Amino acid sequence: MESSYLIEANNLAYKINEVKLFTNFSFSLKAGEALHIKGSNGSGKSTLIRILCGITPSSKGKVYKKDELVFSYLGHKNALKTYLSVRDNISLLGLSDHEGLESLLSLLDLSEKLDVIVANLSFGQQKKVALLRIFLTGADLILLDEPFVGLDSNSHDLLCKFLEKKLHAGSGLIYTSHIPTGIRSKDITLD
Amino acid sequence: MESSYLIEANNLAYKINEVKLFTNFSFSLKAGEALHIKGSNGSGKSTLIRILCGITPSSKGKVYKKDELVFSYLGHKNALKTYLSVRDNISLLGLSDHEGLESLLSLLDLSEKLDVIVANLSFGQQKKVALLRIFLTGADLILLDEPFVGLDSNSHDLLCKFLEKKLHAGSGLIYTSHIPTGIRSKDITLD
Amino acid sequence: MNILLLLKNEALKLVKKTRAWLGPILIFILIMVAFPLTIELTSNNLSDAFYPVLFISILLVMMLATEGIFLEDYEDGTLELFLISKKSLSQWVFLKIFMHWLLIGVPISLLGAFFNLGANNDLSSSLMIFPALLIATYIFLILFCFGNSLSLTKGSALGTLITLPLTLPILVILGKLNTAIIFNINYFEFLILIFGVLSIIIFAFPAIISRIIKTHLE
Amino acid sequence: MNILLLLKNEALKLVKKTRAWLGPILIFILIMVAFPLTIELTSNNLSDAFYPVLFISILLVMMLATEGIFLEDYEDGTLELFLISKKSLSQWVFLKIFMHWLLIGVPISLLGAFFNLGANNDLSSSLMIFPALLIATYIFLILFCFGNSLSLTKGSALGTLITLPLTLPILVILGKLNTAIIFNINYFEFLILIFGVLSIIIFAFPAIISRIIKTHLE
Amino acid sequence: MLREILIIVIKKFIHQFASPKTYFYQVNRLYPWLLYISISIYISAIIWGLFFTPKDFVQGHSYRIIYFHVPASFVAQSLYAAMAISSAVFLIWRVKLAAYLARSIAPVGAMVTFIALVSGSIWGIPTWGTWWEWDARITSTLILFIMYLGLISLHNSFNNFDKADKLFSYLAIIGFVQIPIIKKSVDWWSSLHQPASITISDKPSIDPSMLYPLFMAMIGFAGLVACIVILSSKVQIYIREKNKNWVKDYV
Ligand code: HEM
Ligand SMILES: Nc1ncnc2c1ncn2[C@@H]1O[C@H](COP(=O)(O)OP(=O)(O)OP(=O)(O)O)[C@@H](O)[C@H]1O
Ligand SMILES: Nc1ncnc2c1ncn2[C@@H]1O[C@H](COP(=O)(O)OP(=O)(O)OP(=O)(O)O)[C@@H](O)[C@H]1O
Ligand SMILES: [Mg+2]
Ligand SMILES: [Mg+2]
Repeated sequence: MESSYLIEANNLAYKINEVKLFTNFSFSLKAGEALHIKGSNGSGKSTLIRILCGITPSSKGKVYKKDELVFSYLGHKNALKTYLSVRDNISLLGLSDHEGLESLLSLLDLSEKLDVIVANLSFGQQKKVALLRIFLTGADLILLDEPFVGLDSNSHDLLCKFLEKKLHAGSGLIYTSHIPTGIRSKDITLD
Repeated sequence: MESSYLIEANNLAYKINEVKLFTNFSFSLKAGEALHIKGSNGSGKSTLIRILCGITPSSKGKVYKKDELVFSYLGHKNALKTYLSVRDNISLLGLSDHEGLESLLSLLDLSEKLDVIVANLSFGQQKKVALLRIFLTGADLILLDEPFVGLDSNSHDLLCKFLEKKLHAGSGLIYTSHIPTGIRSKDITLD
Repeated sequence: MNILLLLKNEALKLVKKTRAWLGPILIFILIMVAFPLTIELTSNNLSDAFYPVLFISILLVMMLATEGIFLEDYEDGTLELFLISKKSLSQWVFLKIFMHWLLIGVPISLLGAFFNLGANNDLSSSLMIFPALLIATYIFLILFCFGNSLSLTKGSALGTLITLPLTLPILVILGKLNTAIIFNINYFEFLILIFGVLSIIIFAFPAIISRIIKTHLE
Repeated sequence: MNILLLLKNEALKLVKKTRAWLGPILIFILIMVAFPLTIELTSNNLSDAFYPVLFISILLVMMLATEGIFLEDYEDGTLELFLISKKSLSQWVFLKIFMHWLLIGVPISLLGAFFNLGANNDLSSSLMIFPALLIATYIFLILFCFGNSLSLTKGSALGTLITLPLTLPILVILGKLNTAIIFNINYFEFLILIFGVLSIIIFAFPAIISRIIKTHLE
Repeated sequence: MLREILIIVIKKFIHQFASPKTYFYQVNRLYPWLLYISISIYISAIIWGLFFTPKDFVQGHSYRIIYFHVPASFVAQSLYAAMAISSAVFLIWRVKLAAYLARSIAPVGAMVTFIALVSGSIWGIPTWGTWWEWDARITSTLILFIMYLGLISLHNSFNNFDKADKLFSYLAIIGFVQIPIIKKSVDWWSSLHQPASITISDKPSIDPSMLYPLFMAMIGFAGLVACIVILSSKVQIYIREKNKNWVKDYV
């Protein structure tokens, strides 16, 4: 049945100025499954994720999503306003009243940084704030582009655990990473 | 003898708004040695490196450098002009006539990207361009803040090899990384 | 609820980024204060030059206020998130422009009317110029947003080049309105004219701008 | 050699970033083209308002040209690299300002003289205003750079607020100079006055600015 | 059912007709005819106008620049209209050819507008005693010129042609508002420039001896400009489709 899939891609291809980046990319993802997109630098992983999100149109092929699929996405850019405090950045998405906020903050070691402006956080802390916002948004499908970049081993493990919990709960996950993650997932490699 | 050291730090401490980030940090580095600064996110690794560079002044303690020490530094920011082409970015440092350029470019898989503006490169490719500029500058001491972030395994190995060659040739190296690198180095951990 | 959150967000971003908010207002004050200094004058000259300077500086300040209005959200990835969230982009554009008008356009219109009082010592003309400025600032904001969306990643020089032809007719109408105020004729005719322009573009342009932004994100 | 590379770099960055280079020039043209339209004119009014508008817009355009002049290098990490390289920061600031003057100040002075020809149809006053504009643009650039360095990370609103009081005396002198040109008296006196101001600040300010920038980087 | 078939047929037809290849070959056949006819019309109009019409009562011989100025001013605006229509066609029906056409009209439009400005300026010296005046029609013509430049630089600043075409089209359509403004500027604002109803001489309407050659000149000029547009569109098609086989074959 079609509808058991969260997302399905058929023969995707992407050209930029008539130069092919990738061709014939197909996959399908059920609830509870994870997909790890691998590939060398510049092979088109980020582009592919953006196509799956519907931001960039593909040159060929189609992406089918389940009806009313709620998904969240974090790319290389954190989408944080560096001149605002962590609190403000969270409330920009209307998440400041979320009940899980407190505990997540202390898990990620950010409790004391709530009123610090993001520009004054360290590289890894900024990434963690961005991830925190993803954690707080309930989504059926999570798309993450190199989420492990800059995280210390502690936060790395936390992120893995969180993602696995989400997978158990029936979300889908698509991510890229150059380093091993420890999440059980289907692999696919762009060359 | 003092002078056999490239760089030496004595009891460095750094406070921000009267909150201690680290205290009593001492080390010394001879030619051919590498120092790996470890620590969790926000522990002050980047701050420390900036203190060693002389950009940020330390709250206490002192950094001694060998006379006429030439050093190069790459932080979390790539110091690339994204609106300029790779070629222009290299020539900004006066390095476009460097004889090693061609071979390094092809090693890093960037030969075809020479006239692409940096904004159109992938995350890892941008990092590689920034590293390329470090490779081209001859320096006695190299300070790198998480240089392995976003690199695929191929480029990771290349970077390691390059750094080891430099160490053999008598340069010093100070770097931070959350992932294992494979470079033989002294470790030091900030908490 | 959703709209309220969007409005609150835009207000928060604008206010916290004083460069974007207080900057244009300060610059406007600077111009209005500085320009009499450049004229060695009888106050007659001064009020002659007042309206051109007022209109031009309003044009400029609105340009400044919208400089990079979409760029920040484009560069830090916020726009992509927004696109994904299935909210209406054109609604967001509308609210963003509206917020800019409220926080920059309105104060500047007030200040403009106030400075008019200073230059011409005439309350009735201030009362007449005020609504015209309110409308004009909104129109300029919309037009510059249009230019900025087109030249999103290519810098505001291009945006200016593009928007310039579109703003001039409005300036011409303002010039007419100025005469109308001075000679106390036809004032409402011109006011209704710019109001008509505004009411056409106020909803049409956000829709167009949102399509343009989508094209950029591709 | 080193200086040449620095100069070349600044020129490259400025020219490639059309927003920073062509933008201010275009905006200047826009103002000078647009302002006659706002006056219902007899050409007499037009030349009355011409000088104030010219000076104000030069002030503004120089402000625009220096907006974020150090911010980009600060944010992308170039400034840190520069600091490490042991080159003289104040030399770099000097060259940067000089390049901005050459690529923006000079064209705008030329255009100003040209528009003066259009508005007043008088070659000799154009020839007189040209050197004054050359000097004034340089002074404004230096002053705005000073303000921008102070408010480096805090946005240009603060920078404007700081610089504003410093620019006013120059504007006043320009106003005097304008009268001097019209009545053909004392012209050289005022020219020498602003030249004197320039020759004091041209080297002093880059040194001050470079110290301020270092403080920001800490 | 029938309607759907009809739509499909029409779409096929449009597609066929709007293929750059068909356009290219059709236009190649048309081009020489258009060129020679326009040249002969324009030249005879000029000969008629310059040598066989009387000197103007007020302006003397200087008015004869009209055979240059008025066609150029008129065509400058018409080209913009054509460009805007092409853009709309592209945005609505995604006809690539329309985007190529719009893009190729822009530089020609800029050129013709420039001619209108220069000829007007030259004409202004003997008549108004100044080569430039900030009057509404002149300024709006200058704006038209800037608009063309803006469109060209907008398109050039993207190396992704798809994006460039879309953005170009949005701007071209919005920018169309200025055409009525230019047209009506003389009526709406008191102005130095000739309003449409009043002629150069003091007579209430233009003298037929001037009108007919002027008319011919306009047609001839328009034809010549159309030829340039055709050339320019061929260049555009070459740039975009140089990887396609038929272009390679043709070259
Ligand atoms: C730079 C200066 C000038 C510019 C930009 C300019 C522009 C224009 C434009 C846009 C038109 C309208 C064409 C149309 O819609 O069909 C026009 C028409 C015309 N212009 Fe000019 N013009 C300039 C100077 C002059 C001068 C100096 C004269 C003569 C004294 C002149 C005489 C005319 C005449 C007779 C027409 C035809 C009017 C009509 O029947 O519509 N123009 N010009
Ligand atoms: N406008 C453009 N012009 C030329 N090349 C482009 C353009 N835009 C993107 N590219 C190329 O397309 C590729 C896009 O790569 P993408 O960002 O998807 O890579 P990635 O697999 O995510 O790499 P990384 O692991 O480094 O993040 C890069 O090789 C880039 O150079
Ligand atoms: N102005 C400031 N106000 C408050 N805290 C600050 C300020 N500037 C820096 N900090 C804090 O100082 C620390 C600096 O961390 P630094 O960037 O050196 O960390 P790091 O070890 O490099 O971390 P990462 O591994 O994430 O890169 C952070 O905890 C940050 O929150
Ligand atoms: Mg990527
Ligand atoms: Mg760090």
